[in-house]
Amino acid sequence: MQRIGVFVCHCGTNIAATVDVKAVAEALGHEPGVVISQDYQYMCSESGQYLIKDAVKEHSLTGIVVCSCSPRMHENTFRKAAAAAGLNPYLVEIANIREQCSWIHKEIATATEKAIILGRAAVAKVHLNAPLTAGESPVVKRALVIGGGIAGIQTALDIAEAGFEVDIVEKEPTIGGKMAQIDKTFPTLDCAACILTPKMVECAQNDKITIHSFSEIADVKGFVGNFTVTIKKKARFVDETKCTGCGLCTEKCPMKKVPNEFNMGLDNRTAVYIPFAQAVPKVAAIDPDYCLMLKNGKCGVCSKVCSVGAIDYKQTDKFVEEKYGAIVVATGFNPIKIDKYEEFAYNQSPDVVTSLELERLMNAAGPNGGTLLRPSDKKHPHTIVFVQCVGSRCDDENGKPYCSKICCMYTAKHAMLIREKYPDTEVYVFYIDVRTPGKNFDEFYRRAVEQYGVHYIKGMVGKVTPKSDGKLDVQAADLLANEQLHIDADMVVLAAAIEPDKSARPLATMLTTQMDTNDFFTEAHPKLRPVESATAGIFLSGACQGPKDIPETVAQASAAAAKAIGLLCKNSITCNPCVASSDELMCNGCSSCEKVCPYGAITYIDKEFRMPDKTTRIRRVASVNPAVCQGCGACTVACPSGAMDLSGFSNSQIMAEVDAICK
Amino acid sequence: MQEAMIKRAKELLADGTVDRVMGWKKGEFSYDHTPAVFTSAQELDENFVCDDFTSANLSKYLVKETVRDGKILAFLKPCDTYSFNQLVKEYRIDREKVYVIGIPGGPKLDIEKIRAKGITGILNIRNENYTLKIETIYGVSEMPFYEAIGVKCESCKSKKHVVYDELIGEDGEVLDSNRFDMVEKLENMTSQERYDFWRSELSKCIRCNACRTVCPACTCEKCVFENPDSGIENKAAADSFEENMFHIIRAFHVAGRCTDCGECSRVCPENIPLHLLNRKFIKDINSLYGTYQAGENTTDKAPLNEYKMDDCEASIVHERGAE
Amino acid sequence: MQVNNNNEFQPLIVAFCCNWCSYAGADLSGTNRLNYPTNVKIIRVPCSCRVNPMFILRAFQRGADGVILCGCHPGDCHYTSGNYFTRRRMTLLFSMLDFLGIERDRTRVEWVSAAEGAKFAATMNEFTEAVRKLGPNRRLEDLRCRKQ
Amino acid sequence: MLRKITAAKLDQLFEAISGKQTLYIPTDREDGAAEFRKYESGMKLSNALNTVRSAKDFFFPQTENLVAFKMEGKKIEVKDIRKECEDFVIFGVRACDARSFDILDKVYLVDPVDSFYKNRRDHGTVVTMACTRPAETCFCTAFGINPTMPGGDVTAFPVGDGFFFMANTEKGEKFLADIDDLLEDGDLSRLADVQENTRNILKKLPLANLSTDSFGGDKLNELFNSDKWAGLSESCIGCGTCTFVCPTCQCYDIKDFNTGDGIVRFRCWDSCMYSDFTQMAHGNPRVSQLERFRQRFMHKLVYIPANNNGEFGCVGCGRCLQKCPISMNIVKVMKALEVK
Repeated sequence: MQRIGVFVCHCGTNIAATVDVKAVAEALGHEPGVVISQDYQYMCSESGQYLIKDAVKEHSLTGIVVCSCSPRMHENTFRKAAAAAGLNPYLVEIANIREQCSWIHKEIATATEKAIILGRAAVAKVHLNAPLTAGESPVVKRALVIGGGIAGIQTALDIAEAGFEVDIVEKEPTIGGKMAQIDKTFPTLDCAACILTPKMVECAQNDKITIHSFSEIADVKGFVGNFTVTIKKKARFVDETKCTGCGLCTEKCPMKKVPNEFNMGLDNRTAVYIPFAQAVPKVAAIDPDYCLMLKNGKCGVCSKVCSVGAIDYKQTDKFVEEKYGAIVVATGFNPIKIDKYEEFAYNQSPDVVTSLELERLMNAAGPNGGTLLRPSDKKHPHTIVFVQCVGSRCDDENGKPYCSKICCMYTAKHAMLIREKYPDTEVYVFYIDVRTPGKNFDEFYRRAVEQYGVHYIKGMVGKVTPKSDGKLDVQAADLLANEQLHIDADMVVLAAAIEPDKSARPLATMLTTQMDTNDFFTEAHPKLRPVESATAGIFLSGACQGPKDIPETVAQASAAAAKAIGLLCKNSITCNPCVASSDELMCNGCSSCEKVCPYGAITYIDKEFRMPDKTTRIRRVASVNPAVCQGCGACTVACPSGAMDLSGFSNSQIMAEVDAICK
Repeated sequence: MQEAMIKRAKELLADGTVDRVMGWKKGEFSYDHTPAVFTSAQELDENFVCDDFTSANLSKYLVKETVRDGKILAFLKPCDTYSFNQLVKEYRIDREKVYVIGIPGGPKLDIEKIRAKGITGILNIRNENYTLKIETIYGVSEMPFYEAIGVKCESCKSKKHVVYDELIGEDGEVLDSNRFDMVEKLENMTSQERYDFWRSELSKCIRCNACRTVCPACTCEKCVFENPDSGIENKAAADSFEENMFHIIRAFHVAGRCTDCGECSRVCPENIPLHLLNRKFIKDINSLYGTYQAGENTTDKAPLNEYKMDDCEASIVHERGAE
Repeated sequence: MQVNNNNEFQPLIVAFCCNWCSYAGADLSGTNRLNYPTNVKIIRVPCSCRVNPMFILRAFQRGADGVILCGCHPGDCHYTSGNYFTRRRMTLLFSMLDFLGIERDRTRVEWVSAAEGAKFAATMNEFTEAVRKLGPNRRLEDLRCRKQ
Repeated sequence: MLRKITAAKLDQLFEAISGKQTLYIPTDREDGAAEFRKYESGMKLSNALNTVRSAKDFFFPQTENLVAFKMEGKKIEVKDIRKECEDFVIFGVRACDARSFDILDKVYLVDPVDSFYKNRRDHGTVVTMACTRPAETCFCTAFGINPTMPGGDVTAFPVGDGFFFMANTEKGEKFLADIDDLLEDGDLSRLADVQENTRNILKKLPLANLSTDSFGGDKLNELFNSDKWAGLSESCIGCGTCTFVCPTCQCYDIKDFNTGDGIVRFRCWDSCMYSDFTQMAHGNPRVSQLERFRQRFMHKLVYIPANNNGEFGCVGCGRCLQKCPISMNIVKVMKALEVK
């Protein structure tokens, strides 16, 4: 027999002004199973909680209903109070008579009537509440960072610093990511490589960090604290353990016409290559698409010149399986392809470049050794036009609806650097708005305009036309002057929108994390949980969550690391006890539930059963891993036999609520 | 046909490929054949039958049969193969334990259609060039073959066997059937007309559960309607609501899994056109989520177990044409 | 169904709300003091995909005149994909109810985020009025449960 | 001296009866099947041999409320919801269904009397209809039923251009007296011819020679332990069709329905073919379909005769032969178990 206590909160006058709390307490006192029903000024106060604790003991309560504010506010408070009095915390139900009653209704009579009905529903539900015990699941004290850009590097370093082992999986032959390609950083104009490469080296040297370069995630199983990840180590045809990074092979390789992706294809590399001088790990890789030995079986020069015998043409993709407690996603971004913007003549003229290409053109390690020359004729450009928002804040299908955030600042940086180095070069920037929120950002932009004389023109570039004299005719509108402009430019630089890396989407599916419509990972809460995904144990670092500049990326990387460290510090984690479970005797083994589970929490097992007709039979039945299940309930509806039910929100509980409301 | 089937069954029994044969057994009259398991050549010779009245879908029996040891031969009509595949997909049938011989499909006849013509005292039925010569105690009656075919065969969706180990006779094609015509007709009625239609049909329901127990998609270990803990258990419709609920929930539970085999309507003692409920779901699924045929293969995800991000909203129901 | 003192029909609306968005959206409309009728009674579920068609039929059986299901906007499901399943299930269920001649406007799915307090209130106002116009649920009620 | 109504006056007769009490007649539905319906003007008497559902529904309906409990807070009030049944007439009951009432009476009218059933029996007048065109599925004669003399309160004998009526009970006499002004005298020799013709047809029915010799209350052990049950029950899908169309199946389950503010306790037909039949707290004594299947036929052919001086629990109406989804039925069972 249930012994239920009902506690009706006045919430000062928040509830009591529109709901007759005494009448509610009185009415609910007559409900079957209710042994005590009282009202109180503030149930969430210390003394309010004592009221509950005392009642639990005095009346040997088996269930508690608190009619108060939203359970999203104080459900935990009252659960803790119950637990403190020795009652299972999951025997508490809240009737939301503030947000969903007193605050929205004005008439006392009808509001009171509704409050009573909501209270009855909670009483009806609590009759069927079962004591639940949160399970525990051990935590593997090792983290995985997916992506080895500045975000991944920072996260890995922080986690390692805290004393935990951490693996970086990077799909390129080296870590470093986009930041390694950048020349200078805003708003300080310090050298990107100078601040990045020490961190890369630190990663390589830290004995807590393992770098899986030229590797990808092939599969993710498991759940918070206990992920099993299959890493695909792509064949690089060079034995990582032997290669010393001397570079002799790259010098001798006869195949020298491979577009160099590190320099955005602006120059060439060899078929066996080390992406750049400071690469970590500094190990060569052979590009099988170009290697003459791998393609035709004729060459083998690199193998001959390698003194340590690191070249291995027979290498194949390898799969390794590792266990992790936490996973940090740091897959970063890419500039969008801008081929579709025909008006900018990107495909027609080599002198129309993207901003990232400009970074390489200006970089000392770039194709021109740091001297800015036009790609077409290697001449010094005298007029450069920058076009902002190419594909950003864009409604059409070629672009992205969001602001890429970093373009305004890096364009100011580029403009400033050019003006600084080549004062005879005129720089025009066409913009929609200039967005400079950030420490020292607006000052930086103003310096570009005021001190360096960069021509900022509010307006859109309509068309770029290559002319016969090698110049580019830039046709644009100046919105402030309300006139059409033609500029004879030597170069046009497009601030291409940035988008999440293409590898993110399949990864999100493997991780069962959410993505928004732009394929950025969705954080658990946009304000309060910005570095966690909604999937427990998966954290977000850097631009995979949204466009970010370097300082923001690093801040988020450290934040994600802190969250991961918080998880790894625990020996075990408490699981949500409101999870699904299957009544094996009713389970058909049809796999419907498994197919709708977003977490892979359901597996099927063959189990021997003693059947009602006294025979034994091996049956295929669903088995829910309570540590993985997050309690959404999708499976409960997919299951036709009703074998699958959800603790805390069981079929019978919800139907009891329906009945009570419709009474 | 029947001879060829018996011959092949005997061979497969003799060479040890199978130890049982699932087929139909001759009845008391010329039309009341019963699904049965045969274990010997003698039984097959004496009782095995396959004719215009062997319309029962044998697939569901294989759920029970494949729990047993040994391998069973099953004769499956094209429509039955869809049910079979669906059950394999849902792990209800162990494919390894069945040797499937595909046999040509119907149209099969329904004795009730003959009785509905007022023909009674039936002693023998012969099909002569698609005219049925029905010998009765009261003399010989005649009726066109096609007027006596069962509801499930009236709009055959496919003559193709989607799974088999061997075929007897030719395989056919997926047909361009008119099976959604009646659903469409109902859709074009007013809400009140539809309500009246279904009330008059469903109020006939005696809750014998024949539709459920015969349905190859209804193989739950325990049906929610029999489970006191489900909250909706009920044995008889004590109110018109319960008549509606049983059929809505049943149709929903088999939505995306129903192969449209038509057994529900075949067995309904009250001739309620239950298949229309299933077809409504199939029609909606086809038009809203892309053509899907349950049981066509064992790999496609069921439409209710998957989604597309740009699926239509539920409000499409409100936006549809006829009131 | 309820009848108030003026003998005016008061529809009973059962609203199933996802804990992560619509329930919070309902809270927000409370916080912002945005009115909607007392006819609406909310049942909290972890995700809209927890709502079994049985619950909806049950509500009608017991005397509800309208049932509305609120979840996260597509793409925003706390559990990644729950509301996508909800969408298919409810589309088919509602279509079936319509097929059986049950008035379409008694059922609805609406996506309301935690930030959309105003939308929640507006939706409830609108839905309640739509159901009020239809009058009491007679086609899918259980006479044994009718209030005397 | 039997009185007769001409076919032309049948509508008048129905109007007259239904003017005084509720009248149920078998009538054809759109799908060609017949069912008993409450008479309304213009409704035509079906020519079908039998209705899909039997006439037992009138005395033993599929669901029947027994008692209600009204709950208010913690208070529970017991409400007697029983209503006195109004007088009614069932017209056109066949001999098989008429006999089924005798079988049900032996269950429900013996001590302890089922007062719900008795109430309906007391208020119902049964007008039977003699058979003239039996079907191949008929085997009532195997159970000693004479379809040309079907019994009931009044018997109607069709004779082509009308019906002769014969009262069998006091209730029947009153019934006929009330409608006497519609009746007339007729040529009784025609009735004798019709009956003779029917008797000849009965002899030619395919199941005319179905023997009950192997069954009865004294055959319990050999039948119960027969090894034939496994083969017979193997194809049974466990639905309740045979039970629910059967005029003599009499099992029911009692259930509570929670209306929200109270409980309605009602009974509803149960079927021994269902897996939860005789489910008890400890479990179920019949765990396999074989046992459940056997129960149905043992009940009709052994247990009922054992308790009722050898009278069988089947009336040979043939409904289960027509309606079983997989065409397994009592005739097949009897033939399989027959000791030759």
